Amino acid sequence: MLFHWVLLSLALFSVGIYGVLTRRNAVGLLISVELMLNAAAINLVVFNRYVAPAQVDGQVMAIFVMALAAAEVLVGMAILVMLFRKRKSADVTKMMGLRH
Amino acid sequence: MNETLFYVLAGLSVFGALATVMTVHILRSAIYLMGVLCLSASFYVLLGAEFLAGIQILVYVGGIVVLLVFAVMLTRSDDLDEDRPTWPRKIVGAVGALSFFSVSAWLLSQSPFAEEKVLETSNVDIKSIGRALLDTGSNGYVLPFEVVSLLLLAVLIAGIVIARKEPQ
Amino acid sequence: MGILSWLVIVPFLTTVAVIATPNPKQIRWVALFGTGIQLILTAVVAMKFWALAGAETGEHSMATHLCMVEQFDWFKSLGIQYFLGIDGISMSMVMLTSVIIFTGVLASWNVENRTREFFALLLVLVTGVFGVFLSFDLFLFFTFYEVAVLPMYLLIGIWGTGPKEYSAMKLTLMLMAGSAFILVGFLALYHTAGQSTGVYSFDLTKMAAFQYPTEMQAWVFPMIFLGFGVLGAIYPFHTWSPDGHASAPTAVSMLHAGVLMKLGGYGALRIAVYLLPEGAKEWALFFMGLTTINILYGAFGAIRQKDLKYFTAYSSVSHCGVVLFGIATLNMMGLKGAVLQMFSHGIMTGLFFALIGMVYGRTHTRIIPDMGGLAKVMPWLAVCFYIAGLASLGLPGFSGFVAESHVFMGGFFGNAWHSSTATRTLTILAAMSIVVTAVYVLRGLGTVFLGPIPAYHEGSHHDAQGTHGTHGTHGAHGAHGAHGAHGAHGAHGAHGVNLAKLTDATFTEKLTTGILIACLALVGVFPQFMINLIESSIYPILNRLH
Amino acid sequence: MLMLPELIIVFTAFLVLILDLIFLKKKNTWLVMIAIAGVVAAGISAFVLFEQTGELLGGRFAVDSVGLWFKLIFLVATGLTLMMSVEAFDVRAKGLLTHQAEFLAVLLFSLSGMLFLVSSRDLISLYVSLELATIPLFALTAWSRTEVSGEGAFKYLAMGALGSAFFLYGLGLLFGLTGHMSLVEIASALQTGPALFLAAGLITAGVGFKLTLVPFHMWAPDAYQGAPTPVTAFLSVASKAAGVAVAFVIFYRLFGEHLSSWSGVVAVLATVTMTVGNLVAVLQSNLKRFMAYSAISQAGYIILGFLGNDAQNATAMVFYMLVYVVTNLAAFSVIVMHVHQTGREEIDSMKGLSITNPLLALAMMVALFGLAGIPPLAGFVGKFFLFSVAAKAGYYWLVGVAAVNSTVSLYYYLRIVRQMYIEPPVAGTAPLRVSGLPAVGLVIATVGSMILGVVPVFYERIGADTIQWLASLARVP
Amino acid sequence: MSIIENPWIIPALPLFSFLIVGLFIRPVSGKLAGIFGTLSIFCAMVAAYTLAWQYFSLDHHGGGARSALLPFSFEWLRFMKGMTVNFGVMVDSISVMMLTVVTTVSFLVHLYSTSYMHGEDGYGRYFTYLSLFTFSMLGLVVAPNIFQMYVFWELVGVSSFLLIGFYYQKPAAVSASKKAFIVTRFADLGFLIGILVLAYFGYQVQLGGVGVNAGQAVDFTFLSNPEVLTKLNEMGVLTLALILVYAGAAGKSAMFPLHIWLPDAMEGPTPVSALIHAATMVVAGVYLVARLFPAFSAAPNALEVVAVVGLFTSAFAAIIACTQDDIKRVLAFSTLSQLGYMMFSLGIATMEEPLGYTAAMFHLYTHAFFKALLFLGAGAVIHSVHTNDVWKMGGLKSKMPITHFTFLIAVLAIAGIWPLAGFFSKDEILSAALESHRYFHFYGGLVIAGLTAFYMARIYFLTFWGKARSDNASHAHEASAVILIPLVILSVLSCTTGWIPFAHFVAIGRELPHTGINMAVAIPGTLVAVIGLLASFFLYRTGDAKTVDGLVSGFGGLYRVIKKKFYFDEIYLFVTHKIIFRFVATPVAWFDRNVVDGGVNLSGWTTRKAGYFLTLMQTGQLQTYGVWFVLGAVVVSTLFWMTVN
Repeated sequence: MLFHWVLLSLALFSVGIYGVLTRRNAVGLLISVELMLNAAAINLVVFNRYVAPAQVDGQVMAIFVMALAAAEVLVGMAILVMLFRKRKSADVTKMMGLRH
Repeated sequence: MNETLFYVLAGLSVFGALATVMTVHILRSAIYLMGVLCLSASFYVLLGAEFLAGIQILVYVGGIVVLLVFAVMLTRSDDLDEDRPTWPRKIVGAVGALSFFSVSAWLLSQSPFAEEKVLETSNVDIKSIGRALLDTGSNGYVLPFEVVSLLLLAVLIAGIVIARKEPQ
Repeated sequence: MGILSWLVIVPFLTTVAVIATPNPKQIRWVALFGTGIQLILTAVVAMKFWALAGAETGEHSMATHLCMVEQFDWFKSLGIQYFLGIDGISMSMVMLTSVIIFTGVLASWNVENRTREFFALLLVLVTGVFGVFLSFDLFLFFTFYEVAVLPMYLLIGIWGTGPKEYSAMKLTLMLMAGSAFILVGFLALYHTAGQSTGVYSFDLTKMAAFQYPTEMQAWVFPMIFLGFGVLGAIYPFHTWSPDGHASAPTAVSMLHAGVLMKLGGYGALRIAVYLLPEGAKEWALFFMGLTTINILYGAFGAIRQKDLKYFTAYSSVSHCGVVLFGIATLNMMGLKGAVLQMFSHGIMTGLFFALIGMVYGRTHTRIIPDMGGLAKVMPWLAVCFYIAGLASLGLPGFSGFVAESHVFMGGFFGNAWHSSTATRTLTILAAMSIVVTAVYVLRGLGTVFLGPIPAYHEGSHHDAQGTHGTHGTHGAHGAHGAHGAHGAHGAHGAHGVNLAKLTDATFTEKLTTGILIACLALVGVFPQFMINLIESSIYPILNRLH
Repeated sequence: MLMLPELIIVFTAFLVLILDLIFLKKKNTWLVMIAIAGVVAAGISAFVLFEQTGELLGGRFAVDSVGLWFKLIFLVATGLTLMMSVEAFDVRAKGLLTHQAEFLAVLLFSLSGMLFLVSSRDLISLYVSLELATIPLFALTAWSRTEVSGEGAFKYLAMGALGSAFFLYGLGLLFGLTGHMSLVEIASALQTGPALFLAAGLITAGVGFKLTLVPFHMWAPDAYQGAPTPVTAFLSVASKAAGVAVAFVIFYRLFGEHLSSWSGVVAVLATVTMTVGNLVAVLQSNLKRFMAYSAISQAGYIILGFLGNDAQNATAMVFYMLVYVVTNLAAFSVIVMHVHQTGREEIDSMKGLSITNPLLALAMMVALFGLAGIPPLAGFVGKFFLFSVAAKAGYYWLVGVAAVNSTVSLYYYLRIVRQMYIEPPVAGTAPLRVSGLPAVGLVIATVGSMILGVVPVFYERIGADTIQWLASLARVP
Repeated sequence: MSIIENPWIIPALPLFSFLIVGLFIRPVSGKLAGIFGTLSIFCAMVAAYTLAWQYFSLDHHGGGARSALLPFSFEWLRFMKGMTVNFGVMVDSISVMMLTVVTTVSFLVHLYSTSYMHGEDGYGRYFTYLSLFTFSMLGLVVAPNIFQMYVFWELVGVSSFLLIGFYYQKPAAVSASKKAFIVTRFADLGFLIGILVLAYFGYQVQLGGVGVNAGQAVDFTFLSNPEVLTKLNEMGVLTLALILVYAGAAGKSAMFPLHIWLPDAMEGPTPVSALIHAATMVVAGVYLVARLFPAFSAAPNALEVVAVVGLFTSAFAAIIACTQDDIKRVLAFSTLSQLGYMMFSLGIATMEEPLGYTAAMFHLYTHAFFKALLFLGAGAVIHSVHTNDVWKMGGLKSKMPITHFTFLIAVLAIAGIWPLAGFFSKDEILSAALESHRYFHFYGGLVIAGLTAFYMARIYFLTFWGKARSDNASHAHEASAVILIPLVILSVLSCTTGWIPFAHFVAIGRELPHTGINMAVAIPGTLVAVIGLLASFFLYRTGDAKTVDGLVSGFGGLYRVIKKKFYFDEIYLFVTHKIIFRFVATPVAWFDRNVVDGGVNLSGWTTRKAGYFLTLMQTGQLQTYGVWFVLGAVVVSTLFWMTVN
């Protein structure tokens, strides 16, 4: 059963990766990141349940992950808003000002 | 019973996740994400972490997704209505994600995890989580708690500075 | 603070003094003063050394050991020490360096552009050189080694001529790539000895007490030898030399060819052969072959050069080949000859480059076919040039002959580990260079100094005025080297300078050349002094070989 | 008492914010002074702690000797960055930054994250502190609120999130493998197995992002170029040092015994990192982007310390980190002055600096040579020790590659030297102003980059501390 | 002070003069330089004669060589233990003989030059060079070992180079000096290798315990030791080594095919030609072979090479001399021819039949005087008519009577007319050939003697007889007394030296039966000489070119070939410029700049290209970065797993 749980989180994580690698909209990219973090959090809770059920460590960490996800999104949003004001686009494939 | 439920919910959430990353409309994507997060909350319930499930709904769905929707609104532009990655990018993305999935899955399948110690009844409750978060002893996580609060403060300050309109 | 430390400190203090000197006009005097002190200090050390070790020569002399050792821990946990000492080989090199830097300062008397930086860099370089010759800790050695090499970049880059940036970069990178190999070798030496004995140390004398495994020597030796060989202009890693020398300003060429290239030979002898005798035996024949190519190739290459500096640079390639050839013979005469040749070539090539600088300062060209008959107007310089040239072709009476005869004797005598047919054949091939050297020296110098002075055309004066200010174009010709892209200049008159109206050497110039020639002749006529100095210090190396 | 440095930093951050609210209009260098004073105070308190290491919060927060060295490195990095940042807030600066107080506070928060990071003894604290150290940097990168700045920041953020997720997943696996969050317990419970390797791989990716290891480095050039220059400086040193600290804690504590068997992977990573960084740096024309690639290649050298878990490895790594911080910041001090006063970031805009500002050029040259590893500068000594570590592990080919790479790096560092020294200045170029604080920072950094290698006490002390630290690891059952 | 105990004083005097004149006097006063140089060489000459007196007064137990003395020697260069080079002064019959010759001719040339070079640019420089040359030559002569010989060998080479190129603004002089130096240098390569061979195998012989007490491996005493020579022969190296050494000798003595530099060397001032390229330096090769004669005699094949090359050169040069118009060149070819004579004389000698050795030395001795006289005389003429071309002279008999008379004596001497010196020495060589039953050499020698008489008389008649054929010639006048004195002295010497009982002083090997004039040789010898003279008389007496035109056209192409010196210069030019320069030096230079250096630049280029390629991977596309990141993580995980398994 544990392995199935792990596979689930792994699948969600991988889907998140796919999203990060393909979404053109910057917000979409952030959404995919959230998917990944969520998958990782599930993983923690799963391990907490199956490996160390007497403790709450995994759950606590999951809570922290949520908080960090929020922080990340916040900064990401701030940057995006600022950037959008400058270039009127949130398409990450058009962020080509810096390269080579 | 639980197992069946697990497979149903798992299938749903993977499907939802796929929908989230593949949908063309960014707003829909946010909605799908909300779905996935809710499903995750249900997983937490299945895993005996009801408190966490509640937090998940509150923070994630209530906070983060709303934030994301804000972001979508604020950065709405015509060319973004349709989010269609090019085929090469999709293929490469798929290769990346699949290779990660397969390698990880294979490695994990090879690995005996620490013995499963599933307790019938979880003795984890809100109290113990709260205690863990604020305990200053060897079982507590007051330090990361404080650190996260610092982080949120820093992020707030920074977010305001960066996102505010420039004085003309 | 021992006297050897002062040998390193004095140039450094002079650097500081140069930087601190308020009036740019006084800088050269400060530099001269500092290097003068260094010269005196060297003499004191030499006398002290002579008193300690010169009394008897041979296998049991004191000079088989290090003298005037100064040793204390630096990075103790890694076995890195501040370890200075001197033996006959070092002594001769220190003497060479002191003379060259002193005359180098004299030869730079007319540097007007950014004087402060020029002398400061020059002295930093020399600090490094002294350090290398006196260090007996490999870490310290390597530190000084790179300190000596790097200032060259700026010295050529700022004060050079022609494609100076290119040359400076090429020189620096090639030498640094060489030192990369050396670094690998040093670490291999350090760890192999350390892992086997449990005592990790960069102390050369301790390392020399350790017998390195043969298979390890077999790959480390060529690395270190080649690494040093790059600085010793070993074929085919010599190409930095012509470009570098051609672009460098006078004193820099002097120091570089005169002293810096010796670091290569010194390192190859002191470290590669000394510490890795088995590797040396395995590879010596290969390197003998390679350096034979060096010797002949440099000489033939020099025949076709049109630019005096390229000409001298190729001749340096040939002569430095003799140094490495001598080292590769692995016998007393060859090794001694190599050290002698280092000394001799150092002085000789220093003289050459000093003279080229003096001539160039007058004619504003270094293109050989553009000049002619200069002996008429600058007899002193012509005589000096010819002395340098004759010394370079190994005329008895000058140090080059002593050195080359040692090396060829050494090569012919061969050693116990290599086919005598092979070593003899290579020696004979190498000895052929004395003819080729005669050809290029006489052709080159003959064109510049003898014959009639090319006619001076008023017309060419104007069109040359433009290029006069930036001497860039001359060097650019040098870059083409042998292609003979000098058609434009081939005819007459060097860039609007009326050769017939040039003047002879000034007092400083006479002093510079006089000192160098005196050194060449002294060693050439009384070689026994140098030989006594060097010979005893060769024994430890030979003993490890046997 | 043990948490004093962290507390001082957090306090200073708040103090700066409050003072800013009080004296709204009169923003000047004194705000920076306060921040620097805080950093210095923290530094002193950290220094005092060398004598009394110990634990707090039931072992959740531990102070040990090597950790203190890392803290010192962070503090030095931040202090020097703060000094040079004055330049960017000067009203005459081109590309003027605003919101100085907030900037300082956020920077200090990031610093506090790094400090907490080192003292963390469980995965949660470690992860959270790492995020505290990282996330504010995304914001700082966007601080100048220009298009490139935003782009760089977003790329940084996106890759950071990716790295963070991977790192988190890896930590989760560790938790799953042992059922513990405490590093000490994990270390004792950890058994080898494929999942462990996956965890290590994912952690390497997460750490690699911070350390800019190839192929996790690609955000760096863009973020460095986009960020305000003082932030670039901070990214190139403090952020990297944080990565080293995390890697150090995890690899030495948890994977110590595996390190020597994984040395092949480390060698490959090091080779790829230094080679790619160097080769690409050769072609750069933007100073900051150039420094980014240079920093990438430096990371390749730094991870040579992971070829084994000997005291020498750790010592060499920590020592080099220290050296790298001061040397790189010496270079950045000059770059910051140049960029913010002239508004130009191209390498060839430094033309003739040795004529207009001889001392600045000299300092810059010393710094660049230090980065290239030229003796007797500390950069050489540090690199030499790292190479020695590689040689000790038997990786002579790697030493060769690294040494040749140093040669290549010399090529591009010399390109800047060439602009400064060989090329004449553009006519009418005014010399750069050298104001107080940046000058002090520059002097400290330059002197540091020279004496660290000559005076053996730093290395020897780090060495002694590392030996003691490793011994204390071994004592834990 | 006894000279025989301090013979170093002889070479030291000119060295002293060289240093003093070169460093201090020359910049101040040219005239003083000349006087100082001449005086010091005069002292050296006196010392040399004193030495000769003292040496030959020592007891001599008759038969074979007189014993060699080594009164002065010091360690100059220590190659290694058991391999040392001493510098010293070796006093034996041939070195003493050479000392007197060199100092005498040198003194006379100095004296002559003080007037001859008067008013020339670089008067002081000239005497500096002369002193240097004299010192080097004396050092060579007294060398007790082959290494010292080589050292001074090179020094005379360089002095010769300097003096040939004395008129450095004249391109012909410059190129002649270059040619002389390079050709001899090329020969010296052989010499050097020969020394290496001798040193190495000598050292081996000593290690084997043979000849341990005979001195260092490079000492002549060692190389004369019969046991050593046997041992070397057993090793099979003696012949080879000696042929290599002979290459050096052949270069300096301008033996075929290394003869090409000597005629060109006449670009130097005429007194220099007299001193260096006639009397002293060029005989160094002969001297060297004589020095090593014990060794050569142990290697008959090597000696045979000497003999054959000597004879060939002699004939070859004599034939060419008949066609040349430049008076100095004729003399140069004549020198060649005479040197060949000496060489073949040495070549046919053995330890058992050592007459050739004595004869060669005798001829060397006499030749020095009459050839110097010829040159100095020619110099006086040239000084007066400002041309070298004999066809532009003529009729000088009356205008320059003393010169004419001394020149005539010299011509007769070289032609071998009794009672002049040449007759005796040439007679001895021919009788040596006859007694050794080397009939080919004997008849060859006879023909050459005839040719010699012919061409010498040719230039004599063309110069002094007939009518003046140019303005300068018709305004010629007798030279100054300072020039004439040396001529007179030399003509006296040319007359008298033949009467010296040379075998009494210089001999080697088996004791020679005291022989008077061998009529079987003297008669045919004199006969061919007279025939030669007469032929010349009939052809050139009037100096009318038409007389010989018929003869010249009769020879046709052959004449042209001979006149062009068998095109040897052209061949050499072709080989050096067209082959060595074009096909070795130029390709090497090209190869270096393009291939080797190209390789270096290629590595730089590759680096940049690789960098460029890697830059392209930095696309600026965030998601590409992400792909790398993810793949990187996958690969690293896999690698971790793989390295452990």
